[in-house]
Amino acid sequence: MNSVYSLLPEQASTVAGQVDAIYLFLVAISVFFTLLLAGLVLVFGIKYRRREGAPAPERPHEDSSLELIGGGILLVLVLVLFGWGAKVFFHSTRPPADAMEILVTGKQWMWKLQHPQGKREINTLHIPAGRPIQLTMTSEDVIHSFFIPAFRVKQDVLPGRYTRLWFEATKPGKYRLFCTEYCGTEHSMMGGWVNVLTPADYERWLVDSGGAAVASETPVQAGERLFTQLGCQTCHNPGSGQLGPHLAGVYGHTVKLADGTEVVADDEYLRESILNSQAKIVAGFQPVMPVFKGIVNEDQLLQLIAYIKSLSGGASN
Amino acid sequence: MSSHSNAHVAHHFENAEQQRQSAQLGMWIFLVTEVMFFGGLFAAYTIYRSLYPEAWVVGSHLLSIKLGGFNTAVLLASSLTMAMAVHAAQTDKQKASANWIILTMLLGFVFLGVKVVEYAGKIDHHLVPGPHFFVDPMAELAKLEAAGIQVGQHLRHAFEGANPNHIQLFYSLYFAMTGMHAVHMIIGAGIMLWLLVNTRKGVYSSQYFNPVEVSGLYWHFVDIVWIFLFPMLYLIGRH
Amino acid sequence: MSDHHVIPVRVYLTIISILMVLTVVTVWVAFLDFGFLNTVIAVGIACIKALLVVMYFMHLKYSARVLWLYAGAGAVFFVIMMALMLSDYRSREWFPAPAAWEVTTTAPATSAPH
Amino acid sequence: MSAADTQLAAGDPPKHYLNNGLTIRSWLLSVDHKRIAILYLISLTIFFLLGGAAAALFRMDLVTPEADVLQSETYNKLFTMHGIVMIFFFLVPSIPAVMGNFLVPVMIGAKDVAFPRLNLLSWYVFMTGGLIALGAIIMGGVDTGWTFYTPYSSMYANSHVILAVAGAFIAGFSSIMTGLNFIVTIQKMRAPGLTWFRLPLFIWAMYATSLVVILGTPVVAITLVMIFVERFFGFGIFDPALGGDPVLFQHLFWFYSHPAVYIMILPSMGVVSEIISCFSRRRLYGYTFVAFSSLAIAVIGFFVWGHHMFVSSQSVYAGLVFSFLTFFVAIPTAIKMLNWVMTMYKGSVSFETPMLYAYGFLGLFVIGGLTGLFLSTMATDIHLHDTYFVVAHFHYVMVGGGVMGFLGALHFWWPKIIGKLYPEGWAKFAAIVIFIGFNLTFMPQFQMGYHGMPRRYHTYAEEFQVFHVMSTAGATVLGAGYLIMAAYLFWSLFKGKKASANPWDARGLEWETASPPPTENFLETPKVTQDAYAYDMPSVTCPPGAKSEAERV
Repeated sequence: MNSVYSLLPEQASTVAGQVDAIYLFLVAISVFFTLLLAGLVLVFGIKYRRREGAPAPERPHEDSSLELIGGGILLVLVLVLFGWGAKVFFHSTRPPADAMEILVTGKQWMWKLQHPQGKREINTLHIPAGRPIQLTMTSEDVIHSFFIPAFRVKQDVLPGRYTRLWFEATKPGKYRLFCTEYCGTEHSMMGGWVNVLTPADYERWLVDSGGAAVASETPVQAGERLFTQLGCQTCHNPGSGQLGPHLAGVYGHTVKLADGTEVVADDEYLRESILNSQAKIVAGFQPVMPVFKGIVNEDQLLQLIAYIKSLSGGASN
Repeated sequence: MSSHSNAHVAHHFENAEQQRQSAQLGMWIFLVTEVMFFGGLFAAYTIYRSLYPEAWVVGSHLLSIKLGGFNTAVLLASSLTMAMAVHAAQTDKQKASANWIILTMLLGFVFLGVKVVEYAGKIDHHLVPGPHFFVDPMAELAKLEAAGIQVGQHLRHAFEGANPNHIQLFYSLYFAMTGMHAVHMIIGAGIMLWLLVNTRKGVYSSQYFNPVEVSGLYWHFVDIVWIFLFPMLYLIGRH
Repeated sequence: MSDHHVIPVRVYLTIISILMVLTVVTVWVAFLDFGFLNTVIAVGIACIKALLVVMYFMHLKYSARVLWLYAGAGAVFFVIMMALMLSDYRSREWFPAPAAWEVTTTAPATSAPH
Repeated sequence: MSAADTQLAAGDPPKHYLNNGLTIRSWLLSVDHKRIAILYLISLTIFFLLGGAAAALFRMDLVTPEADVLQSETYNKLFTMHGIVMIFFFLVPSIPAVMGNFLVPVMIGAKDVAFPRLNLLSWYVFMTGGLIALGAIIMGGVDTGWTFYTPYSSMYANSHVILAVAGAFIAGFSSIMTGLNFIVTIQKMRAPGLTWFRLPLFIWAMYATSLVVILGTPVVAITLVMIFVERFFGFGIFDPALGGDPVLFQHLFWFYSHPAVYIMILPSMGVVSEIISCFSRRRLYGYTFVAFSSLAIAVIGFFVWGHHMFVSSQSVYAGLVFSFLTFFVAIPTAIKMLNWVMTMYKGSVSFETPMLYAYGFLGLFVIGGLTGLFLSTMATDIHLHDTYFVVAHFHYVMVGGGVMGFLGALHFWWPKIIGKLYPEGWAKFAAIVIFIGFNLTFMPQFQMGYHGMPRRYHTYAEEFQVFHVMSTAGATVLGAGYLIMAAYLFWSLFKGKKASANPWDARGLEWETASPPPTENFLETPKVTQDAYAYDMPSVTCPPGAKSEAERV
């Protein structure tokens, strides 16, 4: 692990190097301009220091060429920075389609994590190296922020919404995980570790230390169980009365609503439709679904959505 | 202190014209701050409306156009009386000016009275945000239909799709916006009272009526805020 | 003190009449269906009314240019605030829908009943 | 006028604003802009000490990674107090309310600001806000951070958020009153002959600052009202459970709070322009550019607030727009730096204390500005957001820029304000100590930040300890520098040598009246016949003493 005295911290994700490249460029610019300014100020200060009996200095010419040239150079420089920064930013915010999804719930003051295979963890995240990971995150209370310095990624986690973060770890190791949005008394304790394992170790870890029966249930299975327990299948099942729309293949596709508008059935839409079913009625259906707000919690919501997503299959978009 | 020909010119001004221009500019700058102050609320309103259009339609249907429209007319009329008060002060008709000021103040009170009636209605109907807030869009739709109002396709969808929580957001903003406006009206009424006392005392003349003029600017501004609040809160999606 | 512009009462009466008519118009128009134009019309009428009040009741039409500058600044900065905030809210949906849930080998998702 | 001036017999010292009325009442009810400036100076000093004390406590606690000295709750309340006090009750009013109040009318040859009673009211409003905020602290404190982010502040925090919000809200009106006063004063009360392009650049800076104040402050005021309404009445405006959006709060908050940075820095830029020009004995290079760049910064500053929200779940496209616009603030700022440096070129440079502070400003502000580029570049900001890098960056801007400017101004105009000279040797020593202490405090934080140390952390990972220790050591040096300064300034009040009307041989109307100035600033309205910074012309100041003779008439 790089020591804190080295210029750059440990690089452990695919974007880390790209971010560091910009950082180094910026450091170079900063050092250059700081030294330039310091040099000029010192040289002018010494060379043109006050001398007894010297005539009063002349007025500067009102000539804007220096300002225009300086401004022009700077303009080019900042446009380069903007473009470069935006390019890396877009790369680091767009998850690839084949990312493995891990569910994250933040609450005062811990991170609850759930793997696709059902294993749950708190404050420690085990992931395989060399594989893109997407975190789907929400908060039970206030705003938190998920930050892994070695990966150079960070994303706020909001109550009532889903935010996404993705990364691909490049080498096995143990990296710090922090909450970086101030969230109350024990804010500084809300963190832990990201354990990057080799894919083989990860598979072993999934099986080895799997504890209780609940933990072995995948989010999809848990969602499916909830789907049955809550009675969702009575309406959303093609075999029964079809009071509600059939959910297979819905996720990620456009849904036509009763008022003629269209929405994409993403996480936010599914969340809203479960919590407050009356909000967006699918065309051709009656607003008869009960409201599940207060009945399902954030973890269960994530599981239900995971199940509905699974009905669309992995490659649906 | 140096003596000036005009007793109304404060010691630090060179002349009456400088003083008048300063007063006007000062009030206009203050009004700019007011624009931004209400601007924050208008921004919140616009953003939530863009997110939850159905709830906004339902929320506005539960407000009374009659009361809102009446109040709009009252405030516009008070703007006229205010302008007349300035006009009278400017043309040395101080007695008339005092009367116009009284009329302005009365119209202000009428507005506030109607507002109280509206607020009381909202309290009765549990439309005050908080733990007691309750609204059932479908029941409200039924009421509309029972009242013989033609409910079009769009309106029906809005009522069906509106989330009561979002309607509560509408009412949070309704109370915040109209409440802030009412606070400005009350301050305005206080200013009118002060103007009235000074006018009766004979402080103002065609040579010096800055306070009447700049208070008028303030009053008109409060009127303008309502000119926007009325359509935005009461008239959305009535079709 | 010579440049005080005294606006004739007749002008005030004209303006208030227009304002009252516009109020009636805005209520009437609200009940007709113009789609999204309803909002545009409502705000447009409100702007005209506000402009009339500003120009005549508040005498801006007869005032120094610096007052025009400040009156304009209020409007412009409000619009900037709105526009930049809406740029966030209106473009949130543009971001491509996230990748679908990956069906892992251990998940029996494909055999879900439906 | 009052009984005080009838007591002044022929042999008494000349009459000026300080001895025109000696009762407490004559100070507390004074509408003289110079006395109000002194009232502000005293209150701001107290707030600065309070904010500094909070920082000293938590810096001490941060020496070890574990929480050794303070409870988490106390720590959180301390950094919140530091933020609220330093921003709302020190930095925002610092140069405008003290230096601006004193200098704006004098520099433009007016007798007072346009609305003197409003000016006095602004101080009372400020004190009311300050006392309410202090009340919140005394009753148990606030732990939301100065940013009051929802839903923590509106629903979860169990501390005196309402009081703190009310304090900040009320203090906001005091800045609005000051800003409004300055705009009208500068617009309408300039002395004959003092055209816009003859104004000192400090006046341009104050005008630009006032624009930011009047356009931005009301927005944060209404935002704080919304928090108040949400907490007090239970109306949910940002409540996620109702579909409210906490990110909307951030938009509204930063719409003011980013431009607020320019409220803190623009006045300093004005001060530095005055100082560098004076101690280089040369008209400022590119006067028009510097003047307009203040306005440009003020206006562009309103388009960029979203760069505080790159990771907040704001739309990435909006982030793109904000990032792009943010870079455009860099250009006018850099042009100002160029102008200041070029002023020294072929000048006649001397190094009195105010110039040392100007040098300090240049050195620290260039670092603050350049590290701003790291945070406006989206990719690096993702990593740096809410880390110590940000903390270091804004301290370089606000302390390295804002406070250094304030101290420079204090030393430059101290002889004018008080009529006494401070001991130059001690002053130079303190300036150097402050410069070194500041860098030692905040330079390590850049490194910590890039290595991932999050801000607002009570306990932290042990590898960062060495930097925290350096930082705390630096803070001690910095604090010592401030205390030395306070001591000799206080000393000079009583024992300082009497200052002449123009101890620096500077140009500008404020140097053409006595030190300290008489109550209405000038015995007769000055007429301006030349550009600002006419250092190639002889000073038009009357010889010291001549004015004071005249004053007795």
